[in-house]
Amino acid sequence: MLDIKELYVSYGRITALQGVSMHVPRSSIVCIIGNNGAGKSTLLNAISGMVKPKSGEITFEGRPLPAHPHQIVKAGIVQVPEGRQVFPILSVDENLTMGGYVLSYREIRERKARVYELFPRLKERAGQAAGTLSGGEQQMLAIGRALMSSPKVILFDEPSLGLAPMVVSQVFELIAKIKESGVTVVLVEQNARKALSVADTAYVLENGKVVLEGRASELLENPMVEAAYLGGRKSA
Amino acid sequence: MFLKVKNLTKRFGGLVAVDNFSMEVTRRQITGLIGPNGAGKTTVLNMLSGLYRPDGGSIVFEDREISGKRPFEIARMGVGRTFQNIRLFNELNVLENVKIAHGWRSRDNLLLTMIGGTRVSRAEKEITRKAEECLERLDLLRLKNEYPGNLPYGTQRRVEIARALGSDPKLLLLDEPAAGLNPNEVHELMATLRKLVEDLDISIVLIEHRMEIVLNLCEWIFVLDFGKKIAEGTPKQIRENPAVIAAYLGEESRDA
Amino acid sequence: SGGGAGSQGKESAKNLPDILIGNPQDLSSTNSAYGKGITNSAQMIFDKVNAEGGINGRKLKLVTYDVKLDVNEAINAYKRLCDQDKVVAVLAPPVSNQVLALAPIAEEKKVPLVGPFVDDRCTNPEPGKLWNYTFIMQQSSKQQAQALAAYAMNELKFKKFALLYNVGNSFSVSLAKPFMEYVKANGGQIVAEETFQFGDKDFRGQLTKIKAANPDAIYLPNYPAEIPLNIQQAKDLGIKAQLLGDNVCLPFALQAGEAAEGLIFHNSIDPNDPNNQEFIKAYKERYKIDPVPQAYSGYDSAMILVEAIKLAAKEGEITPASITRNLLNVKDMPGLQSKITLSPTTHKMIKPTVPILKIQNAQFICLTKYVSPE
Amino acid sequence: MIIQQLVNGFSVGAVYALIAVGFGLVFNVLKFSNFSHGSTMGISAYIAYLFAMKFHLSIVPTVSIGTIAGGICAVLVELIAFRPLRKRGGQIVYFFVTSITMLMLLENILVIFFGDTFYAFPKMIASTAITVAGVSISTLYLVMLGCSVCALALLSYWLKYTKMGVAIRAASCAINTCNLMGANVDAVISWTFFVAGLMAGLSGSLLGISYTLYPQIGQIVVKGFIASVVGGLGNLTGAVVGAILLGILEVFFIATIGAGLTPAATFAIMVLFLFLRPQGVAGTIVRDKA
Amino acid sequence: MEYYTSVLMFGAISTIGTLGTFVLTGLTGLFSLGQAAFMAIGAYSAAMGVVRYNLPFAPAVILSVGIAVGLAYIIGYATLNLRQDYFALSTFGFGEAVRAVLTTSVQLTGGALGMTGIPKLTTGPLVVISLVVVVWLIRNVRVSRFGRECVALRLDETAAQAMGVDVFWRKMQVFMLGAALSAYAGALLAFYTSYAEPNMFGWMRSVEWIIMVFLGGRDSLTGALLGSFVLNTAPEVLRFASQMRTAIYCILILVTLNLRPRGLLGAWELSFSGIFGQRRSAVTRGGGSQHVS
Ligand SMILES: Nc1ncnc2c1ncn2[C@@H]1O[C@H](COP(=O)(O)OP(=O)(O)OP(=O)(O)O)[C@@H](O)[C@H]1O
Ligand SMILES: Nc1ncnc2c1ncn2[C@@H]1O[C@H](COP(=O)(O)OP(=O)(O)OP(=O)(O)O)[C@@H](O)[C@H]1O
Ligand SMILES: [Mg+2]
Ligand SMILES: [Mg+2]
Repeated sequence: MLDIKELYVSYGRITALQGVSMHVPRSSIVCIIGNNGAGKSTLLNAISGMVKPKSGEITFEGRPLPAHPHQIVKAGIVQVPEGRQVFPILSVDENLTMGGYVLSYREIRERKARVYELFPRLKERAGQAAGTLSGGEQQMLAIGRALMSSPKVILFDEPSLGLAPMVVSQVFELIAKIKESGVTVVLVEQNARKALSVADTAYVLENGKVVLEGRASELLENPMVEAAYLGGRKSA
Repeated sequence: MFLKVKNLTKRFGGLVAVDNFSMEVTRRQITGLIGPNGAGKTTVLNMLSGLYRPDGGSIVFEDREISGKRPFEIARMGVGRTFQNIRLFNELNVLENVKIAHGWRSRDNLLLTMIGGTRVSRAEKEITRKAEECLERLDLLRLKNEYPGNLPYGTQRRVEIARALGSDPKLLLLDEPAAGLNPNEVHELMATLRKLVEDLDISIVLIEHRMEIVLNLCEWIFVLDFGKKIAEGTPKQIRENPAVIAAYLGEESRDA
Repeated sequence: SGGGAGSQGKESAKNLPDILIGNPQDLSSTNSAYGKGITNSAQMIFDKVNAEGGINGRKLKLVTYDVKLDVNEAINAYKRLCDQDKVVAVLAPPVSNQVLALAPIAEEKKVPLVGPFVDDRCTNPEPGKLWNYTFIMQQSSKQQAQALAAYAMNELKFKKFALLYNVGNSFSVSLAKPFMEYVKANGGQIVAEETFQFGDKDFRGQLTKIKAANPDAIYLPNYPAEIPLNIQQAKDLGIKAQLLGDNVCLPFALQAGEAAEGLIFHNSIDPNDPNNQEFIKAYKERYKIDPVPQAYSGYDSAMILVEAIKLAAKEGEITPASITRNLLNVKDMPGLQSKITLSPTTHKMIKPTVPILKIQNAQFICLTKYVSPE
Repeated sequence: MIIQQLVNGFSVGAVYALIAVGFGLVFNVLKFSNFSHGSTMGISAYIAYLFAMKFHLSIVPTVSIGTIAGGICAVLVELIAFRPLRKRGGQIVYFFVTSITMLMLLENILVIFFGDTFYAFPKMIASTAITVAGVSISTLYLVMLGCSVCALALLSYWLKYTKMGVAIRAASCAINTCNLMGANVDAVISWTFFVAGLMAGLSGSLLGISYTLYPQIGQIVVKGFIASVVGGLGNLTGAVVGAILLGILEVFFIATIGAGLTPAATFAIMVLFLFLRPQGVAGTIVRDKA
Repeated sequence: MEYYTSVLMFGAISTIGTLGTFVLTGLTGLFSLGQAAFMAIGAYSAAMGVVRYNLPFAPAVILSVGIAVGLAYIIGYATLNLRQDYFALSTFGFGEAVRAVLTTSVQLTGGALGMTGIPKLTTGPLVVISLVVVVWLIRNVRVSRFGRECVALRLDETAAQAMGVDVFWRKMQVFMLGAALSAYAGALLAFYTSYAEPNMFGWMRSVEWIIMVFLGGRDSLTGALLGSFVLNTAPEVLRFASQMRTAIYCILILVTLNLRPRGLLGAWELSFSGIFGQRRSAVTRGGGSQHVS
């Protein structure tokens, strides 16, 4: 579905990705974990066209990705960006409209109804300026917005950020459901344990390099991963 | 009493975001503030730091009423805070970000500064020293010349904490400081926070959704739902409180 | 040194140095139409003189600088013309404010400023005092405004007057004040004095008030961009009073169409005067547009400079000093505006005629040529 | 006389309103004061004039040509002055600087080509004013008022209910995120400028027809600026109401204290108004949530 | 020779005003379209003090600066708490109001005809010393916590407040400082040209100052000086271009900003081994998310 080969990305002097290769199979969940600054967000941004790789290539369904972010979205890849990034002055409803930018008005209406069903809280707040939502509500909105465009691939950058525990569970259930419906998911998460438990395959990034990859369930058992990313012991 | 909040209320149009909320915080204590998304936690924090004016109730900090005071006045009384959505000054480097918070403590004024002289440069040195000390505490000193926008999300959160420490606060309000940190980093953060309380003699009010932090770190926890306090107590009490489980933690947390 | 825009003077055969005349004008801002008009006329004259062999074999060359409407720019340009370019005389911009600022500097630089600015203070800073290096080459604002006032009171027997003028514009103010003074001094009455500011385009508020004051005549000493609107809007409001205009009404009042019918205004020239036809024709042929009012007065300014230079050349050297001296020696020069002789005490034209014109059937007819008492 | 003055004020307001709608579009949506709007008005007025003279056009085709010219001009301005800056990571505040520079530049181009003299459109409408019961109002002002109301309705709908409209507003706060949603931000911004340019062209040519033509005609854009700001951010209706209030206020002061001091009085009222009503005529305060 | 001095004098005087704009608009992000009006106040009140009330030069100038600062305080009090574009609008209105008052009070100011007969008291050394002193003062502000706080409150007012910055008062100080510098420049100007008219102080002059600051780089004092120098001399250098001059001048600005979108120097400062603080320019990711209101 999505193939990344030898990707290098740098910001001026800093090289954020150093030859990352990755294979994302259709209708699966690929999880990426790694420390702060490992380059996870950079990788997602490279896929969405927000940063231009220095070298390497990304192919989507066998063809190279288009050059501009908006074309990439049209091709079917959307991102739930890190730190929510809702449009603060637009209302919740309008934020969702933006999410469905590539769709027809009828489709937008239908999908909005579905998102509202998923997050009833958003429906209550439909007219409120997104900037005044609580942190968690914004996160729900960011996820709902990405679901609007019926993508083929969704890139989640820390979707559980700022969500209450119950909602976190719901979100992971949702991600599993999304996959069930045939959508491919790339998941960047700090809540590695939860992420690995829903994922099919996983990659561990360190300093811009893939240091470990494999089936998610195997990584979950891997003592090194356990020590470095799962907190050493089960969370209290 | 160090901090005493009584019957705090805040409305946004028809929505009552915080409803008759009361809480008390004692010195050198880490207090947790939890609750579902949109429960009103950040709103409480915003009122504590003066960004929102309460619609009712009172906030008494070190025996002084602070509701209605302007944010900078409250900050100068010794309340520092971080923001849930990171709000660093992106065109100032990390060191300068922290220096901002300490600036008001220096004894100079604009006219003196304009003329210059050793007194001013001494003040500036003092600010720098203080800021570096704060960065050191959060292990950020080597990043002091970086611009925050270029840092990874998790690091930015730590810069926020360092900046909040910059003004030598007595009370530190942290809004989801652990968001975006991985479990190991969370452990480091917890250690750091404990150390801050010990070293600096401060109190912390902490909003967090990562239960491992709240339950391990806090001595007392308040739980908000729809703006109302639904429970308060020790971590143990809270974890077992059925109302909290129903509204917030979810069944699954029982085995956590 | 910089070359002027319009100066394509060919290399002098005998390689004598050109005689440089400074020309600081607004070419890029609100008054560019005037600046260009003066430049055009001066260029026409200089080309003619040069074609006839120049003065003592030397060609005249215009050194043109853009000064916008900015006083500082004018000062810099004037100093540059004197210090760097070493011009012998300067064709001044038609903006009195700039000349007011330049006059004291000219006392130091001693390079004469000749041009169609209008404010009396440009040559007489206070009564009895004279700036030695400024020369007004147009009927001064006082002469013009009072000529019209006199005509309206004596010939048309009007008693009650109203004014609508731009308080922010020194040109308007310098016409309005003497007009009002004259009216009051001669037993007339100012029933309404309404003003506006630069950039205003709608004057109905003021005109409604004027209408209520019921004057016999309304004086509109304004700029070309404003005059047609003044007239048009007055008619729209059904104002019947006689409208009086200033020396930009030719030709711009016509833009008001039918509403301009019957307008009476003072002007610096009579366009029907047979003497002027040659100039108008040549100007239109060369520049493909009608001459703006300043083109006429600019023409006279350049003319008198040429005459003075010729006199100076006869005396000997052509220097700023000799030109300044000889500007007063030019007698009865047949200018477009009138026969021109400059007064040694005021540096203004002696007894210039002020044509009073009227618009009839979209034509300009001359009612009278009022001879200013000064 | 009072009624006549009210009508006068209202008419002046109508002129300002038409400018304010166009100016306000970019101001409200992209958050900067686009003073080059004024020069777009000027240029389209001159273009309309050239066409009207050459082909002896009547009012409707003349104004249409002016309108389209305005749209094209504005898109070009965006392409030349704003886009490269945006692409290279300039901050929005720099747009203000470039827009002012653009205003000076385009005005100067008009001076170079047309500054030799003043122009007036040929007579385009039979009666310049309508008089009802002794109160006269200019026909063209009525036309302008009609145009601003129509434009206001259309633009409000466009901004509120179409994807493009929403995207424009979204781009104003986060261009990158807007891109991430699949909106082609370049196209979106070009469209904004095109539509604002159409408004500039429309107001420019109508202004040219009812007034005289001179290169600085576009400086009247400052009235649009005042109206838009007073109107309240994010609200075109506010801009129109602000414009009409401004017109009435000005005429009121002209009638009472004279034009000389009107700017001072208007300033005083303006500050007082903003002090009492910090959200502007129709804006809502979007407070920063911490 | 005198020509060059004259150009430099005008340039230096204008630079003093520009430095006020540097702190106000460059650092603090407050767009004042009324700085030229403060210049007018400085020019007229100092000139009137000397001409009409026979004050000596220095007290007249100090008085005029005081008047400007007082007015800035009043306007700032009403508008600095409001949204920033209201501030821009109010200062614009203020500028027009000042001009209106100056044109209308003909008795005192000469109205549109301008005020003549102002003695020529501004000398070269005075201007040079003034400029050097002002640059020194502003440099000190720039590198101190005040300069930093100005930038911080420009970037995020709420966060700055929460960090203990008295945003309102800081803005007020900066506004008064800007007014004082403008007024001082105005006084110098009036006694240099020995003539003043209201149209010398239109809002476009305020805008010119803003352009100078941004052309040089809004965060850089060296940039503001450079911008001011370049744009003050450009018109003189471009004299040869006659009527194309303004056009070339504008194109110059546009091209510069297109090539260097953060101004000529960005945030770079000339530094004599530590006299100026070390600064690098911030390349911020997601630069589009800046919300300018
Ligand atoms: N715009 C930028 N300019 C310069 N450096 C950058 C920029 N964006 C990211 N970096 C650097 O690239 C590296 C990778 O950053 P990235 O944001 O991809 O990390 P991450 O894995 O997502 O971290 P986190 O878990 O904290 O979100 C970091 O060292 C960061 O400092
Ligand atoms: N300025 C505002 N205007 C309108 N509604 C607001 C505003 N600020 C907050 N709210 C609403 O008040 C409620 C409480 O918000 P708050 O940010 O305090 O929640 P929270 O407890 O911090 O939630 P989270 O954990 O998701 O951050 C939310 O429903 C939010 O939408
Ligand atoms: Mg990341
Ligand atoms: Mg919150």
